[in-house]
Amino acid sequence: MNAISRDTGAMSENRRFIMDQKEIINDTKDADEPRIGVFVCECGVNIGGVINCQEVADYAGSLPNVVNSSVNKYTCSDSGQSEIKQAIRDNDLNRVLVAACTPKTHEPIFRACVEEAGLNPYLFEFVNIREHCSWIHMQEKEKATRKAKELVRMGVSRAIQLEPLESNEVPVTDAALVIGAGVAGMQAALDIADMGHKVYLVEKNPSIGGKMAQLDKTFPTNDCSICILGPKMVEVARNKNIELMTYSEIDEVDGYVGNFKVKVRHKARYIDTVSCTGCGLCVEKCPVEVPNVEFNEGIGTRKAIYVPFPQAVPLRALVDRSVCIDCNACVKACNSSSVDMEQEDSFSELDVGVIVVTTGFEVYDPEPTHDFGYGLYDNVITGMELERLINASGPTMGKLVRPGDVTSPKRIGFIQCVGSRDKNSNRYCSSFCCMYALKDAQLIREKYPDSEVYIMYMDMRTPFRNYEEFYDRARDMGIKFIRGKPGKVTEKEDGNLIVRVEDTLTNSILELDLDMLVLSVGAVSGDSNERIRQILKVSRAADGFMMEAHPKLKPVDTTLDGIFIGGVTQGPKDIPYSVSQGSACAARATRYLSQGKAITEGITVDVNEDVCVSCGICVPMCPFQALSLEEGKLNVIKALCKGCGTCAVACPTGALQQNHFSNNQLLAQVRSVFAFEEE
Amino acid sequence: MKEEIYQTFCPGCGVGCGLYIREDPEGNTSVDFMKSSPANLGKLCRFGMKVPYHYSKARTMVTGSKADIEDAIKAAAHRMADADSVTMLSVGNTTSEEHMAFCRIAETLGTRVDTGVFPLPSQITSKCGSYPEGISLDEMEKAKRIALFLDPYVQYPLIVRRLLAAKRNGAGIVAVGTKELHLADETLDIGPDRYDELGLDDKSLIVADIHPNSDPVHVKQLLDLAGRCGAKIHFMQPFINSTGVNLALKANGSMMALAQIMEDIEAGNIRTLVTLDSDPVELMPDAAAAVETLKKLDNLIVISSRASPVTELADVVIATEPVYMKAGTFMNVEGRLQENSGSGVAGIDAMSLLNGELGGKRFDYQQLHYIFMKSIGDPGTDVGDVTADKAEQMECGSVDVDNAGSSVPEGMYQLKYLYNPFMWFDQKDDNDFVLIDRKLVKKLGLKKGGMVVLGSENGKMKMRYRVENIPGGMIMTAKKIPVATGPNTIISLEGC
Amino acid sequence: MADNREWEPKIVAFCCNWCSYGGADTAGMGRFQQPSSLRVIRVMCSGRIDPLHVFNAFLEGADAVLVTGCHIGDCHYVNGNYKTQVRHQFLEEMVKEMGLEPERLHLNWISASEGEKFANFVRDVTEQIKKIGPSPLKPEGVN
Amino acid sequence: MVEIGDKVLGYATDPGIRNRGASGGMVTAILAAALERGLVDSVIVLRHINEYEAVPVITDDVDEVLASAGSMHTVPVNLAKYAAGRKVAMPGKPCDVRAVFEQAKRNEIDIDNTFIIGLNCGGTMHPVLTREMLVRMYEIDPEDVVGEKIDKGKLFFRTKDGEEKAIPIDDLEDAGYGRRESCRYCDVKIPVNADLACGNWGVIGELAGNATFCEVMNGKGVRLLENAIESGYVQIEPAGEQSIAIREKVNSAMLSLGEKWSARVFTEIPEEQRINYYMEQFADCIDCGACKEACPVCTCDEDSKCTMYHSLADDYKMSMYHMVRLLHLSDSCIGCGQCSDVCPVDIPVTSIFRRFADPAQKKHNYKAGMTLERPPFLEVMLK
Repeated sequence: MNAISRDTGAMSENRRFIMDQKEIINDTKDADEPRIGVFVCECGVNIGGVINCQEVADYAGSLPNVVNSSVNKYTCSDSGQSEIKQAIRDNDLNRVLVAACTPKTHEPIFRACVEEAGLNPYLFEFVNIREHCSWIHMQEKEKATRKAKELVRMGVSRAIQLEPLESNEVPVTDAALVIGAGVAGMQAALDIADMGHKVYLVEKNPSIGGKMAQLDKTFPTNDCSICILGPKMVEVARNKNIELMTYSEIDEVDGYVGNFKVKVRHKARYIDTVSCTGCGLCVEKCPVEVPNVEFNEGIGTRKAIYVPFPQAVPLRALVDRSVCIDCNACVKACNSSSVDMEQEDSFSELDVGVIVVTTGFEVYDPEPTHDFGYGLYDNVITGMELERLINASGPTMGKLVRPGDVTSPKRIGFIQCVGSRDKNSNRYCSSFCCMYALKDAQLIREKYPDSEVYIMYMDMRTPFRNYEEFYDRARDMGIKFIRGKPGKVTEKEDGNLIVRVEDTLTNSILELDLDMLVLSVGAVSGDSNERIRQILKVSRAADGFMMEAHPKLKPVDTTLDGIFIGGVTQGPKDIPYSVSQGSACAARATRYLSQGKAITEGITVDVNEDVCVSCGICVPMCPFQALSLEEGKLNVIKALCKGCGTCAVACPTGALQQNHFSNNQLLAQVRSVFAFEEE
Repeated sequence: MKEEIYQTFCPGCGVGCGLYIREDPEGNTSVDFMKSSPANLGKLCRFGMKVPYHYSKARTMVTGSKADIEDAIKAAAHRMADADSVTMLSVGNTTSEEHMAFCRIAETLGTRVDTGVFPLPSQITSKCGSYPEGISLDEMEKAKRIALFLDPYVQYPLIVRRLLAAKRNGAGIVAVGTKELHLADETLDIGPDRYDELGLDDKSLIVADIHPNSDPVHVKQLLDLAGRCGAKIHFMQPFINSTGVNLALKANGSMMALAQIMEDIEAGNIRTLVTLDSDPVELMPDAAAAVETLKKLDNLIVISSRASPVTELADVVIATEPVYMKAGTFMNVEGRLQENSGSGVAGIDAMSLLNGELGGKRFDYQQLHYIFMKSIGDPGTDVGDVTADKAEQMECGSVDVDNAGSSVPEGMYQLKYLYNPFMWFDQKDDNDFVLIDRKLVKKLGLKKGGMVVLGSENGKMKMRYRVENIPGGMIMTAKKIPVATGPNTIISLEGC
Repeated sequence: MADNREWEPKIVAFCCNWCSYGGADTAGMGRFQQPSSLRVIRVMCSGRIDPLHVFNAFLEGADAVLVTGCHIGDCHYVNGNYKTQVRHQFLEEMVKEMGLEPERLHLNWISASEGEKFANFVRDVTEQIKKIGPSPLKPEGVN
Repeated sequence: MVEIGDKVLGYATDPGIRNRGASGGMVTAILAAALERGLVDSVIVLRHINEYEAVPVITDDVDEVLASAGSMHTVPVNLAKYAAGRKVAMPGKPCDVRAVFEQAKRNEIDIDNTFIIGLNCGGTMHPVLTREMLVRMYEIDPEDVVGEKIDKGKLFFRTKDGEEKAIPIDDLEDAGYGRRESCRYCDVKIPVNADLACGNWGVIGELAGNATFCEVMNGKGVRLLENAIESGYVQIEPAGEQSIAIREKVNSAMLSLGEKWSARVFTEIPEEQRINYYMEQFADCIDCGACKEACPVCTCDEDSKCTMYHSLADDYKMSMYHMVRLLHLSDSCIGCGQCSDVCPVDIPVTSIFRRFADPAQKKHNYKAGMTLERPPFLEVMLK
């Protein structure tokens, strides 16, 4: 009940009353009353050519609390800045207002300037009379001058209300969590670990390696993918600072930069990973055989108990209980009694300071929409299936056969941009499909020189070192390029495919009779990424991938402090780019770990506990989970607050205030837009 | 879960709004609406809404230290018995019964009780066409023309609905010498010499107020006006029971205005002051000066239900229970007798003890209640409209109209208080601004959102201002401000 | 200002730091000339713009109030502008019920690159307001 | 035994309670049983002050609960605020229940610990106006009245000498008496959002006036009723089809009457006049803050956005306080009328609030205070 009441501490109040009577009088000057210095910048002629800056400065001088006002040619210049510092000293200023250009570029400069003169940087106020005045009223000098005065008046009334703010420091737990152990995640984990910090590397699959482990060769050098990745995987497993958690998923993440609490679920493998040696005896005895969807894209088979792939790290078996018939053949076969059918999921609680998300991507699945007959015609396959088909350790031992009749295809076509650059599905370019198609085409031509390979493309995109040369080589190798996206694919009785495509370079309609068709499918973010994204509350970009804090200047940061995204998690990219982003994440993350502390935004919200009634309306408003009700009290986690202030609007009592943009400050600005007509 | 609920009345002004005070087990109090209260239908003004602020409980003290009640009574009796010039003050902010008890003590001492108000409303003659206890507020709604000499919105908000009702019933309302009022059809800034222009007749009503800082000349002018034109006159009064107190005083009241009492203290004519729920520091416009004056007393004895500045200065404080807990009756400005639901008689018992110590007779609540009811001519019944006409009558002939008092030096302004309950009780309020005329804004070159500096012999202070249509040369405020030296202070004004 | 100059409305615009304030900057950089009626107040996010601020602007004498922010989906703070939009629906309805002309309150999404759009917006609103005249809520003697 | 959706007729087993209660004392008995058997810690009841006035008290005393039996039509208080922070059972008119839900959304009330016995409500009257009405319309001395009832559109008063006088409510309301304005156009008559929905509508035959029709709305209702039956306080029997039909008929008759009143109260104000209308309405406001204090959906303390940035020093054409509140309440006003009741200058606050809330709530297909599912204040659309 919100009835008006108070405790009766009346005595002291009365005593104060008697004393106050004398004090109020004659107290027309407050000791810490704002003393504002106003500096009007001419910015050469940019402002001075339109606005009468001296008039503006004189007007500013007549405003309450302004003790000093002057005009500078270039306020941001060295001499302009030293004038500000001098004025602060000479006039004992405790607020500084600069009327010049846009705060978006120059506010940091002046904040630093006043800070050097001993003022809190948040006691600086910027008024934009260039972009918002002189440049947009170039022909109306009088009006522009009048408007500039009013803008300065608004700034002064806001400056009066400014309050010093301190950035907050929070301690950082010296450990990192890397989610996803593909090549980007492995790189990030290794880099952080090598800088001497503890890393938990969590991978949902039974082995690390990610998509790169499935690939046959890598462009543009055509070296064997697993041959270069394998040693790195072993290195990850060996690194003492890395604690590897495979076949594990993130269940919950709480906390904020420096102090994340993470709950990890270790899915039951039904194998004691300590004693298992990965010898494979159990696999031999297992009577159940199912398609190997996990690693071989459904081509070939695996057993119910299986080792993910020969180079898997950790090289341990696991049991697929969904197909297991509980015959216990494996249990009997195992020399080290490592099979444990009673095993259950277990959990770990991790405390980490930073989180790197390298969850990668899913290959676009053309099955549901039957793109180019995929899923209808046996001999239409995806690029990733092709990788497994031509891989020496793949189901066919590297022999290229077509799935329909297990014969060697001679005429092979690639269709580019499947699931990419398509307004109906994904608008973005998946960036690596051109290159892998070129690579696969080359590999086929190398292995089977009698084969014909067609690449049907819209644009061939080959940036970066040696990529264009790689394209040239493909052309030299006799691979045929057709610029055009096929309209129709039909299957003949022999399983061959008729592809109708318009070659837009020659304006001719071609009808190709191909043995096999490879769809160069792109990358999509996928469900498991989305799950992680929601747990972490990272923003989602329009393409479904996670969003970086700034597309250019903060490409691996997120809007959440202490959470970084790298590799394809942020959007499609190739291996070198992913690896460098992994390193970038490591570098960004280690900034916190090595400092041991995190500085958070000074502009945050504060709750006035006397006014807050704990109604909780604000809590769901915060997109960063900075607000929570704990034991009937509102708690603001400053480290999570980004200072958007939207909660302050939801607050019915006004108890929540955004610092530096408080209601008083904004209302002071609103109110000083207007003046008496006579003024 | 034991929650006490008291049916009581707002102490702010004479309307006597009924309300509930809830008191939880920790002693925190809150207001609740008593919708069946006939004076106000459960409606409350800003002061009423904040009434719990008023109930800061007093503590019994002797010379600044906590004492138990018997020692305090003995100390008080000792000081009062030896004193030669005792003045007793009760402005009407307590029950009729406690006031009667206070009068008993005065009798024992051979002195009289002052209400600090001159002239006493009960002494206004019926020749002037008014009831001693004012008219019933329902009747206000029937007047044909109403001349307002106060600002009902700020000063007596609960009559706003009555005035609006009168307006709906066809009344013409004119605001005289106050700020522009939304409910008034016109605002006239005229002096007493032009009051006849108001066009009042015997179907008209004059609404003004009387309080401890009232100007007797002004009151007489209004009475004179009423007498001349035959209009009824209704005086609003601050404090919950000023009407009842005036009635109870018929025999042994004196007619000293508060300012007179303070002057006498200053001059050494009064050496001992005994107050009953009345605080001169709060009541005087210049609180700081009042403190200095009270310090000159030999004895300051305070009987009070609430802590206030005067309890800090007192030699002896005899604390009684808060008003809402008391047993007793209040008579509101329309003569409606209303009774508290509380049963507290600690205040009466303390005064009885004090009277005994002074050699007088002891008494109890029942006796006093009976005597009071009898004195208003209505023994036995506890509720009802009382229209007693037993008040002493005062001659109300013509008064010299004195306009010279408003001579304000060039460049100076007259600061006028819009007295309201917050000011009388010096309670926190958000009236922290002065009202200023639009012309003045231009003249002083004031900036929007800026402040003004008010200056008097007491010093200077900054204040916010609000632009209103008010009489020229005047600054009004509903906030008690330290630069004020009296009910009307001549001040200097500058922008800043 | 009792001269014969054409009456110029006062328009208060709340701009979010990341998009629409940038849009106003871009308008300046592009020298897109505008009427001098606009007074920009910067906030970090359009989600910070409280109906309270809008009311206060009107009561102080604003002839129009503009609420601007990033395009939906582009919010620097995930979904602040979405909240702005929801709040605006209520605000808009209230302004309508109160009898204030709908031209006096606008919500617009303007990105940092849309300088011309910003300038056109200011021009349009100023024209509309000039047609309907000063706000009925403008206090006497204030501009 | 009792199931959600049950419609029963019930009454107190104790003859004393049954007689004193308006309709068989069932509500009183359920409340008493809930308190006695520890289902709740306390009960909100109305303590009678006089025939026209009662004050809500929170009590853990079963006797006080039993003493509160009997319904009053002249106690237009809203009980929701008294339930805050307690494990409590309370009777509730539809507006009480709606306010409880709004408070629950603001964490002020724990809905799981608040047991509400809803009461059908055709409206309440203001005590002082009722006295005046008795004198002027009924020509009865208010002090002589010993009982009241509403039946077939007429308001009955019984005096101590046993006489009964009835006047059609329509006539009373045309003369400015009768139900409070907000009750006249209220659109929830049966408290379907309460745990139990009780009332005398549909009680027919020999039980008429002696039993209560009760619909079990949810699990808490089941617990309340079972608890009362097990403790022997209450007896029930299933309601017959005719009872159910009559109750529905009364309800729809009341609702359509409400719609008529609504059309009468909310006459369209031409757009160009509106701003002046509202400015004029609020011009007499004395800033007492009573409308906020009395508002049962507002959980703010004294300081809140509407008051903090509203200053008497501002010379605005319209009250900032009211503008902020108009917006804040546009999604949560339940139209209970408390604000109008306490306004010292008789501003029709409630109907003004409804003018803003109705279109907003309708547009978002939302009716404040009916369920917990929709969040408050402008969050309505957010997930």
